[in-house]
Amino acid sequence: MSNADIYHEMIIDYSRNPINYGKIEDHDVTFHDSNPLCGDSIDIDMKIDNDKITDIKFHGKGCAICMACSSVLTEIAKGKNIDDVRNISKNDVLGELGLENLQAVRIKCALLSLKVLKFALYSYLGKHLKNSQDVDKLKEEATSLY
Amino acid sequence: MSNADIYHEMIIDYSRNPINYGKIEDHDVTFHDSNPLCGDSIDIDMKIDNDKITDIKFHGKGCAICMACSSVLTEIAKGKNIDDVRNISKNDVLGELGLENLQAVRIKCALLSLKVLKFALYSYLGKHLKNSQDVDKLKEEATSLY
Amino acid sequence: MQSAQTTFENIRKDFPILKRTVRDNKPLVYLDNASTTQKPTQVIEAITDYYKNHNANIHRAVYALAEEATELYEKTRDKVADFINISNREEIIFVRGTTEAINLVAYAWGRTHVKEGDIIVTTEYEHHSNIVPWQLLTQEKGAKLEYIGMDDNGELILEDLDKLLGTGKVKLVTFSLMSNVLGTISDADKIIAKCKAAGVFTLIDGAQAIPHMKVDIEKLDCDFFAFSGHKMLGPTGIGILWVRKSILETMKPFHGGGDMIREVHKYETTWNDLPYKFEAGTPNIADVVGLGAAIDYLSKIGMDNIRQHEIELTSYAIDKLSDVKGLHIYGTKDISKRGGVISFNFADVHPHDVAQIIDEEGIAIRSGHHCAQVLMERLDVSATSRASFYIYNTKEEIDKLINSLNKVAKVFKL
Amino acid sequence: MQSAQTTFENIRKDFPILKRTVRDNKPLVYLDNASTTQKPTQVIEAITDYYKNHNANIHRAVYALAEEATELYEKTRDKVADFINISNREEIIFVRGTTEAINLVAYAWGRTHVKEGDIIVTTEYEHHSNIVPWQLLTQEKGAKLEYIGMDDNGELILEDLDKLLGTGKVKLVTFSLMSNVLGTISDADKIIAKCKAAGVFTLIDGAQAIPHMKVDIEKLDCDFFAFSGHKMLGPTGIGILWVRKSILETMKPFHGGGDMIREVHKYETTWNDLPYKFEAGTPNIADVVGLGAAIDYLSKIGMDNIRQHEIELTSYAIDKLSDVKGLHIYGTKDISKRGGVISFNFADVHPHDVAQIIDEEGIAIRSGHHCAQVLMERLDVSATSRASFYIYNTKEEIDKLINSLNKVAKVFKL
Ligand SMILES: Cc1ncc(COP(=O)(O)O)c(C=O)c1O
Ligand SMILES: Cc1ncc(COP(=O)(O)O)c(C=O)c1O
Repeated sequence: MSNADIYHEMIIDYSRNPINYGKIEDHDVTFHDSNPLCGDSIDIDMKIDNDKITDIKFHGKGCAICMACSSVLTEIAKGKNIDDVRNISKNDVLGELGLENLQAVRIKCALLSLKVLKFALYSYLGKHLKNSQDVDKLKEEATSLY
Repeated sequence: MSNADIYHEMIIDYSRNPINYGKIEDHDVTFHDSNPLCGDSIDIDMKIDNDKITDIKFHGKGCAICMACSSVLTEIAKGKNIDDVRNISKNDVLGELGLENLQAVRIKCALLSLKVLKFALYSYLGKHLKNSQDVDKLKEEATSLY
Repeated sequence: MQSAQTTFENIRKDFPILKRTVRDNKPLVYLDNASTTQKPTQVIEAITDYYKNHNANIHRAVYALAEEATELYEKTRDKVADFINISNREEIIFVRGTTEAINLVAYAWGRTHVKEGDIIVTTEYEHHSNIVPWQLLTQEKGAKLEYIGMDDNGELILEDLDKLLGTGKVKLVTFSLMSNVLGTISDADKIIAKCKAAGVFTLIDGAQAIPHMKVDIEKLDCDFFAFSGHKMLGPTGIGILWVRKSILETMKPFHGGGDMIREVHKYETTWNDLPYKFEAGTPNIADVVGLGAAIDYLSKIGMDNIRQHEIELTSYAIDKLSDVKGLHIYGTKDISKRGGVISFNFADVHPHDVAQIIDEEGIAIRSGHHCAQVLMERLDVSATSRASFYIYNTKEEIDKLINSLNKVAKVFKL
Repeated sequence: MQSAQTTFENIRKDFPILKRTVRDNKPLVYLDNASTTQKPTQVIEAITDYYKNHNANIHRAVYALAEEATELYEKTRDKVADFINISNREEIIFVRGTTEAINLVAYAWGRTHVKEGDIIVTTEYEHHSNIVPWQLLTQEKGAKLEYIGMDDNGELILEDLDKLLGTGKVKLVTFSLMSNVLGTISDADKIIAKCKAAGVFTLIDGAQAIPHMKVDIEKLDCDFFAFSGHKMLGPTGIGILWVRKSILETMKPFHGGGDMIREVHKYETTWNDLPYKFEAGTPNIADVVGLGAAIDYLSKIGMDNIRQHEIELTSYAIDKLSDVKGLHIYGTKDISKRGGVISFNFADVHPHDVAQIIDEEGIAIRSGHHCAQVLMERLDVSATSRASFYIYNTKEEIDKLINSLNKVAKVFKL
């Protein structure tokens, strides 16, 4: 894959018209992170009801890759159970957009929102779950994403 | 001059039997300095009477060059007026031992005692003289010796 | 000195990397010089010659190699002194780069002289390395960090400085002589004059200025000056901190270790003479030698010629870029007030995407916050694209940049 | 891996400087390896290849060169992790050398965790870089610096450690794994076990050990470990600080600037992930790449083979030197407890004079206090002569050293 081929129709569209973009004022959990190297910055808000992500929105600033991946990720997560969302892998996101072979420096753009999502869940579960070991695994996962 | 030629008879003799070696218990001024790079370390004590160096001794640790130069220097200074001693130049010391072309790193061994002598005079004159500008020149000289 | 014309025509062959192709066999067009510059053969060879013929630890040993290595190392100190026009070689401290230089000041000067309630002044267009060390210092000391603002033309608002100096609490004013994002050349003479009148010290971050214009520190009359070798054709890992001697003498040691001591005893230690008091441990000897070669190279071309060359390239680039629809250039267009750094945004396309698409054409520019997030906030953008020029760049390369932007327009359907 | 025998026979041709002659056309006999080592072609070429083909600033840009440079830089981090056997690459911080590494700990860990009345323990045979930073810290904090003494065999007196640990006030015990003057290999396992039992952190100065023997940090189980690239065939200007992650997480940033931040705002800043939080500014990229090549080179020979080679040389040298009338060797003669560093004094001849006279024969040894003045006081000498070996040294070179000492005897009429 030539690096330029990543800019296909879908990516350009999502970057201009991201889905699930915005804030949830009465969220049950919110998390923010940024990419120290390029300045991309993402917030994710979620409503969680009965272990189910009933609503999810993101906002922030980022490149086309970042915006498209955030759109795809939130779309995947919406309506799912926490356990399923926990298991979303990077290839679930990258595959949806044909970005499996993205170069290292751009992987961070693509996966920033997944990292934020995992940290958000970590912080939510930390407050609502007994099994702290299980929760820590989530943090490890988030930290080691890229 | 080959570097090894510096080890002539006189240097070896002085290094084993330095002259003016020792302390002056009732000195009028004393000063200590060392060479941070090699650890050579010299103290000079002086008796000064009526602007004249009536006695001078040195002690410390150093290589043959350092010991020989300290011997020669104290010999030159002894009995002289302060003004004459102030004017002792590095070549007065180096010339006496045929060391004019000493390599840079050893120059510091050769001139450590001259530096100490100049600082000693500086500290003595600082207490006994009015013209502080004149004294500062001495400090400058000592500092810039090598 | 050769005529400037021939000089610049022949320069490219001194830079081996410029023969490289990248991606799909595209010739490299390197336009990220504000980040780091490429190295001429002369610099690379100075380093290899050092390792192949003279390598030894310096200052302490009496054998031949050590003597040679010490001489090579100390000769660069003289070259630096000459290059920035200062008369006292003891005022020059070798460090890793601008970042270490500024941190050294913040620790070894700041921790002694800055007290609760004092103010340190920096500017809105500083690099993080001239902001974060002062945040750390002022937070530790209960002092305050304040900013000289920037107007919409990308120039500093000196009234802000006047107001701050008026408080009587300012200890240090620190600013970059050239912004790494906008290319703005600060009005150093005015800033320093104001600070001198108020009895306030000045630190200049010269990382961007030194490689691109003649800098005369004696004339500037600031108190601290920092720059990096790798942005001026020199190797990575070496930079310079210059400090006025009368101030250097009031500074505590920073790193403790070999070479910076006079005598070490178990419970107390005395310090070596300047500048060695601030050069603890085995220094980066080979890269000091390499920096010496970089200074020789630049001096041979002449800093005024370099500035002239960059003015031509920059004017040309600003003209061409201004013609690109939807492209916005930040900062002043008055070429006498800026260096060869151009930050821009292209319609609604994120700078990363711009950079990535034109990288396919072999063109290397930077995108992002350029370690200047405070400035990004001021400009109300999250990032910019940045092209920056040096002695080996050509108008043809700028044409290629412009062409590649057409591809961006096509991909993003602008 | 080739057999050790052939390896060491072929090694010399990898080191261009060994073809040099010095002074009156004498072949260079380089025996100052404890100070710095020579560099093989492989290391020199890694650096030139970096500058000729890949040079760019790292981590931030998306273009091809930046991608390559970042990969080369980060690959060395993996090589280091592998070389010292630690599993977490985030624990490895690139610094200038051992001196900066130890100072970083003294500032970023010490300034936070050491309080009035606390004790830091070092040893009588430390290099200045493992004494002075702790003097500065303890003086600033009103804490105390104490010493583990050394016996006449050149070994640490561990009862001193027991006594100090017994106070319950010790915060850190720091010691070199191999003395740069005596070559003594510290009994790290015992020291660390005692400290662990007392809940006290340990820092190892590995500057002399790492180049000469296999070091397994996971097995050692210390908390901090520091070493320099230039003493292990690598370039000047690069070194490593390893810190256990759980401790690294409690450390404040040291230098502020680019790359170590997450988000910078005008009045507050958040920090980047480990290890970048401690790598502010443009790092010494080329020399990191060079260090990677040095590690490859050493690994190919095998650290155990290197140790074996040095044991042979050192035994041989100790035997020969012991036969020289009036020559006194410091430290243990038990070869299993020492590396290839031999300090000696020759009758009443000052070490500088020894070094200078044999330099005329092309032989490079060190004379002086070796940045270990506390040890010099302990030995009650002002200086020693020191010969130290590495992979390229031969028995013939040791014979030359012995012969040259005859000349010293003649000049000084011994
Ligand atoms: C034991 C020991 N520690 C520390 C150092 C200091 O290393 P560097 O000068 O590379 O910072 C050295 C070498 O000089 C050493 O031998
Ligand atoms: C204006 C300015 N200041 C400081 C720096 C930091 O320099 P270095 O990364 O070499 O320490 C840079 C470059 O990155 C810069 O452009």
